[in-house]
Amino acid sequence: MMLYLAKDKLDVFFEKASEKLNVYVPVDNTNGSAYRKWTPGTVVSKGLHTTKSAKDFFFPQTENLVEFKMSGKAIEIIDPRRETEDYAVFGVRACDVRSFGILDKVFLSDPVDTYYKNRREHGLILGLSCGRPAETCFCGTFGIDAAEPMADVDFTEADNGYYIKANTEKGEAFVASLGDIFEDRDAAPAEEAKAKTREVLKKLPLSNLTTDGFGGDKLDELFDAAGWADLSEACIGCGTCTFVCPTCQCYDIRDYDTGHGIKRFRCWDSCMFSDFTKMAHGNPRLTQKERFRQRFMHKLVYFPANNDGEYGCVGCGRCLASCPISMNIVKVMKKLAKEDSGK
Amino acid sequence: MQRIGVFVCHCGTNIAGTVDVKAVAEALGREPSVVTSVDYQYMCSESGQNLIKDAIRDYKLTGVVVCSCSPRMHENTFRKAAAAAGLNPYMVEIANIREQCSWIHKDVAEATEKAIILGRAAIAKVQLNAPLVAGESPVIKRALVIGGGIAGIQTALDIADAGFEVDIVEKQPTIGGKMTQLDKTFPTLDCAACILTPKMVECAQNELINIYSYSEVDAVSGFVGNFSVKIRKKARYVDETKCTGCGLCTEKCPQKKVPNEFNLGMDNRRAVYIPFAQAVPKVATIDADYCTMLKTGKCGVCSKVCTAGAINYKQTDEIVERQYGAIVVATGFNPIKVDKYDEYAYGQSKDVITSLEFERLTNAAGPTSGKLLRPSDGKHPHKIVFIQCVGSRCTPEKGKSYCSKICCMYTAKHAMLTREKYPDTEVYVFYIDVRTPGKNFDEFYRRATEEYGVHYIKGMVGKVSPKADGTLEVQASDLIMNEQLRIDADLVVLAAAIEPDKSARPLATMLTASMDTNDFFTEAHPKLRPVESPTAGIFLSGACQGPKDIPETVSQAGAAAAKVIGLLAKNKLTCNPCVAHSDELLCNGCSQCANVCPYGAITYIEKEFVMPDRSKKIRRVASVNPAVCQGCGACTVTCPSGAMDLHGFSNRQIMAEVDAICK
Amino acid sequence: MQVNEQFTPTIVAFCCNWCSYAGADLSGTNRLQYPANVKIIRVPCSCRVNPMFILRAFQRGADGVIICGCHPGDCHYTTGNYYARRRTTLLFSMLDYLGIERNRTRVEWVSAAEGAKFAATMNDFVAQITELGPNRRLEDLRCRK
Amino acid sequence: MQEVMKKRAIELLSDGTVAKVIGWMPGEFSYDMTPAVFTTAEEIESNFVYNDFCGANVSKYVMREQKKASDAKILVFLKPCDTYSFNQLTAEHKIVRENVYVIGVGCDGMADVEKIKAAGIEGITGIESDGDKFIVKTVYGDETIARADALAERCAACKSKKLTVYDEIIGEDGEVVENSGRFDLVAKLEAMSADERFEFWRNELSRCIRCNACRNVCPACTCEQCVFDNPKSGIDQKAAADSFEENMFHIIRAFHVAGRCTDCGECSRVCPQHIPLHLLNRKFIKDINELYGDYQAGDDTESKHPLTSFTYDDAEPSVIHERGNE
Repeated sequence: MMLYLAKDKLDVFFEKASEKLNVYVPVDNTNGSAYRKWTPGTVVSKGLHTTKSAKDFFFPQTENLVEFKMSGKAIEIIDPRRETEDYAVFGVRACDVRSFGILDKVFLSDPVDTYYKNRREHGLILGLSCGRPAETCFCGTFGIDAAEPMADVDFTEADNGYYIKANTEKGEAFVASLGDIFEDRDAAPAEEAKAKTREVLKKLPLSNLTTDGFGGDKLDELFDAAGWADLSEACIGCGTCTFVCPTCQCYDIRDYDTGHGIKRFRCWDSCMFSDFTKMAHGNPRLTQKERFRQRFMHKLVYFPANNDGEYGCVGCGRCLASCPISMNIVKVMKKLAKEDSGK
Repeated sequence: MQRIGVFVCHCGTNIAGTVDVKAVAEALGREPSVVTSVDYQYMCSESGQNLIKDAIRDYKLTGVVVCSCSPRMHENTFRKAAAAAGLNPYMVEIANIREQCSWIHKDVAEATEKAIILGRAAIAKVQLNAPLVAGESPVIKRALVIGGGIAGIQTALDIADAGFEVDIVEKQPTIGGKMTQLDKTFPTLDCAACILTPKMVECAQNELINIYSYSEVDAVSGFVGNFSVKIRKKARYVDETKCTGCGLCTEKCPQKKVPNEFNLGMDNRRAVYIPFAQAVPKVATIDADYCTMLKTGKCGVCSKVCTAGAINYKQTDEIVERQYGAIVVATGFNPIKVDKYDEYAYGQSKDVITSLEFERLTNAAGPTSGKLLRPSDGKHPHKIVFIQCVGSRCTPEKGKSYCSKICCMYTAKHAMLTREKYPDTEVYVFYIDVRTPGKNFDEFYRRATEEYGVHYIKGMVGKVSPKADGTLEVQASDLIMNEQLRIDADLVVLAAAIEPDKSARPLATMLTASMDTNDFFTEAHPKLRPVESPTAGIFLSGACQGPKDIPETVSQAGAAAAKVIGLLAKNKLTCNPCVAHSDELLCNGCSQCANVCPYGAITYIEKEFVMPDRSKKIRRVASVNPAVCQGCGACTVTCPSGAMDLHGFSNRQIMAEVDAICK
Repeated sequence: MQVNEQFTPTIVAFCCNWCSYAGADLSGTNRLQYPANVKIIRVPCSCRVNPMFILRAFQRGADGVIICGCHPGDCHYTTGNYYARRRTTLLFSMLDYLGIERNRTRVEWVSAAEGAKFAATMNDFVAQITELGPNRRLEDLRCRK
Repeated sequence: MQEVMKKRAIELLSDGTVAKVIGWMPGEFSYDMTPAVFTTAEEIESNFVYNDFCGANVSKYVMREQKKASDAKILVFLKPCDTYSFNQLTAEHKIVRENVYVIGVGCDGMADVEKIKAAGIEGITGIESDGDKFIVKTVYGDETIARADALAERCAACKSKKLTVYDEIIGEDGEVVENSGRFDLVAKLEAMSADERFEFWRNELSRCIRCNACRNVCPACTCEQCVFDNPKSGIDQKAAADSFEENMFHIIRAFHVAGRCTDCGECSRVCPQHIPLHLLNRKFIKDINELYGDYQAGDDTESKHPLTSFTYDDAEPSVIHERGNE
């Protein structure tokens, strides 16, 4: 038996939940979708993905860290952090759910990033299993089951409603707190839906992609691979792939002079940018080839090397869909793997 | 970290009367990097400047902010003071808290607050100032005088007298200008020609003076010390070098019906002509608009009679390009057209004339050989009415808002001469005010009324109506007697307002010299720099700057010459260091900046650079010639990458000012 | 938006050194008043005004920006104001297109002799901006006090 | 057409006319072509592709290749709209024309997979062109879409099918398209109230993530270092930390390319957030055409663009304040 919520009750669910915390849902916009705070009347997107990933919730694109207020020659230091309210994010797909675990490995390991931790602790993830994955999806490559997001609470669409499963204590408490809006139903339709999804996943063009040839121990072979030059040839050095990526976690810290003080903020940075890691003497990565290589080496080699073999990619496919010149991690993996096997 | 000193000037009570200068000094003293902030009575005074100099030494200042009058007034003073104390003069910024603060605000709190903000903006700017070193450019030791009237002649003579070459460009076939048309001059009543023609001859004879008559300025480029001017020598169809000025052609020319502009169209001349007997150069000119030979190819009389063989029907305009260190504008004036004043019936009756026409009617070389005769019937007029301020001191729709300055005096002269020569003639002068501020001027006017019995009537003429009997009925009001008058006059003379010559406006554009709303050239300072244009190297002589009589014109002409001599006496000029410069590492060589540069100061060079991947590559980058650049900044905005920036007004400096003002 | 009765706008005036700055000085010499919230920045020529400066002013809290230069044809540098005229026209049009109140910006040609025009222009512009109310569409919230 | 192009490329490489070829190579799917530089006949034989999804404007890659140390002659295939960019780059001395062999490729518009996806077609495994329609194979079954409906936005309002620069042509050269309708959306926005326009642009620009794709792909953005990347410029921004910065970046970028933008539409094509950035550039183009006379950047390599020229009787800035909708 599973908890079930009829589709027409979804708004009731959001309304009830909104009484306890802020609820964010994916909402359609021009040719895409993005998370918005739910208010009565909000229409939830039916799309597969939000254009940007859900990482903003814990690691926003810009965030003030500290402020300095100047008055003449006097300087006052202000901590801009406010009490974070509890919130829930609805509609997170399995790939994005996995990405939070990857981000946790970066931000919650010592030294703990308190800004991230604060947001993480107040957030509740409501996963949504995929029904119609896209050709760009390759989450299976990283062992992710698109049918089982494994969020705090998972929603599976079936039988004109949602089957609900809490995976964590936090999730259970949340479900329990909403009381009687769910009904108990036989879980069979949910399992059927998941099975159907898994069938589709097998048919996807990238279903055969594997991480063979990559991993923490492949640094020497891959770093000097010949393929990088051709792969990076067309790269225009924008930050699209990094900014839509659910796992990219690099940031820059900058000071903004407001005229009467300084706001020190951090913002996402991209290893694809020519000024990334630029130091007094210049940039250690001289050309786009090195910058391009860095991004993929990080995801496929350095990250697993430092994190028990876990890759820094979840196969969400966003970068495949949005790269201006259609270069992406899949093309990189295939070309390098081919090169490797050709040796 | 900069060490900035702030100096707040009281300017007596000019600033301190409305701005709490102590509060300003105190507030600015609290700004970051300000190490001293004081106020003082007169910063521009010697002791004020010493205060700045001492502070530069005592506090080891790296920047100075003076809160005082407009930088247009004393920026140089304070820069020099800083330089004297060993600080780069371009590390000084002025906050204009007089013209743009204390003088326009009444509320002390408001003005004080504004003065503090303006001070902060100057501090913000000076923080980003960089020491600048002025370059040098050579001076071409030749001057150009545009206009060959009495102003241009006097300026040219004075410059030549100091040993410098001068070229005069005159659009008429002869130099001499308006003064050649005058009969007598006030207040001494000496003959205009008698005092002018010797000067004209002197010009012709002076080896250092070169006259381009019947010529116009076509284009001007360059800058102070190094102007390049294209002069168009209009085709006069007479070879100047051959013509002896015998005048035979002008007698034999069969085309006799050409209105004679020298006599304002009151008689005719031939198609080939010499404007008047004393013309300089005394060379004939063929008027292409009337010459039968040039129009139809059939005639050639002048060519046949010319023994010198000077006639050349195939002559074309010739462009001469010459370089000059300084340019003097002496384009003079013209009386306005009075046709539009219907009430004065100028267009309706031949006996309504302008003062300049009157001048010709009394001139021995004029159409009547100096006999005062009515243009309509050639009879002697017995009653003459002079009307003052025709088009002067008017509403803008009607005429000129200014006083034309010379009319009161020449009308007194006309009235007096008439009464002297023709005691049987009654003379009436209608005026708004009689203005006689000049040496012996008021005495002159009083002689007219007291000795010569000229009837001066304060009041304006309402209407002049030609009557059937040939007289002109003048209706007017006498404001003093408070009565309406009707006078049947034989002749009415209008004192038309004067305006700058029409050629002045396009010339100003070529010279990039500014003009006022009336098209008079603007002086660099109305009191302290009256003969200089704000554009360096351009000087003003005579009525092109404003209405002037002859004595005033001549003294201003001399003053302009003195300024030119001062400039030409220098071998080198210090350049303005506030010029554009290109950051070669940022420049991508797109050429947009060169496209907007009005001086052609930007060129491109091929230069080898180390690329980000450490390879070497030759790149095309912009390079600014600092001696040619005048610092307008057009290029800086055109440059998308910000490679092009302006010393003294950099992007960062201006944004710092914006920030300081807006915060 | 409710217009605050007490609202005194911040106004930045970019004035070219040769005409409009001198015109502003003349306005002072003649003691012609205009509100103290107009602050003048001296630039060599109206063509020195980069659109970045205008946006920067709005970012930092200006409510109106006015650019004053020599009358067309009178530019000290011959052609500067012609370029300024095109640039500002296109920039203002773009701001308008983005829905930013078009009347927050203005270009006025003021000669060195037009002290009275300078004062009148400033009085008029201040009145116009006061009526428009504070700039909210093109400000940077971080710069707010 | 692809085969003709390949043949010519191989010929020109083989006879030494050129040493490099700029074109496109296939991707993972049937719609994700990547611009590529080829140096051997074998590469071209196996990897050169040209089809309905080669929308990327490769003119800027010519500049990039010429920046490299080698001065080897390059063959580039340019679609009509790419030729305008190529000319503009040549005019600005970014391309040495003599070192390039241009083959103009006639074009009837490129397809955009975003349009196909927006039509609700998911899980695309293959696309086949079939006359005036595409047959799209998906994991969920076959679908068809009319070619017109799959055409990229910019191609639907194509300004010109004319090849403005070429050494030879493959396919058909076309004409400048009169009444392309490319300003219709701009006019529609102009007709809105200021509040509506503000709302529209806030909604669009607020999505900007400052990935710089629009800038980096733009053939008019050729600065050595962008002002927004240069800490010395005083206006550098890494992220749109405030809505002002979104406005600032896009206004200044559009202004910097005003008069030089050929309206190739790459900015909107690459925007991952689907912001209609071309509407900013087109606004400038429309204004320029209306105020200063028709001007098409990249028509030739000689003329001064409208922001570096003027006439004595240009419109006063007050025209903005005086016209229609506030």
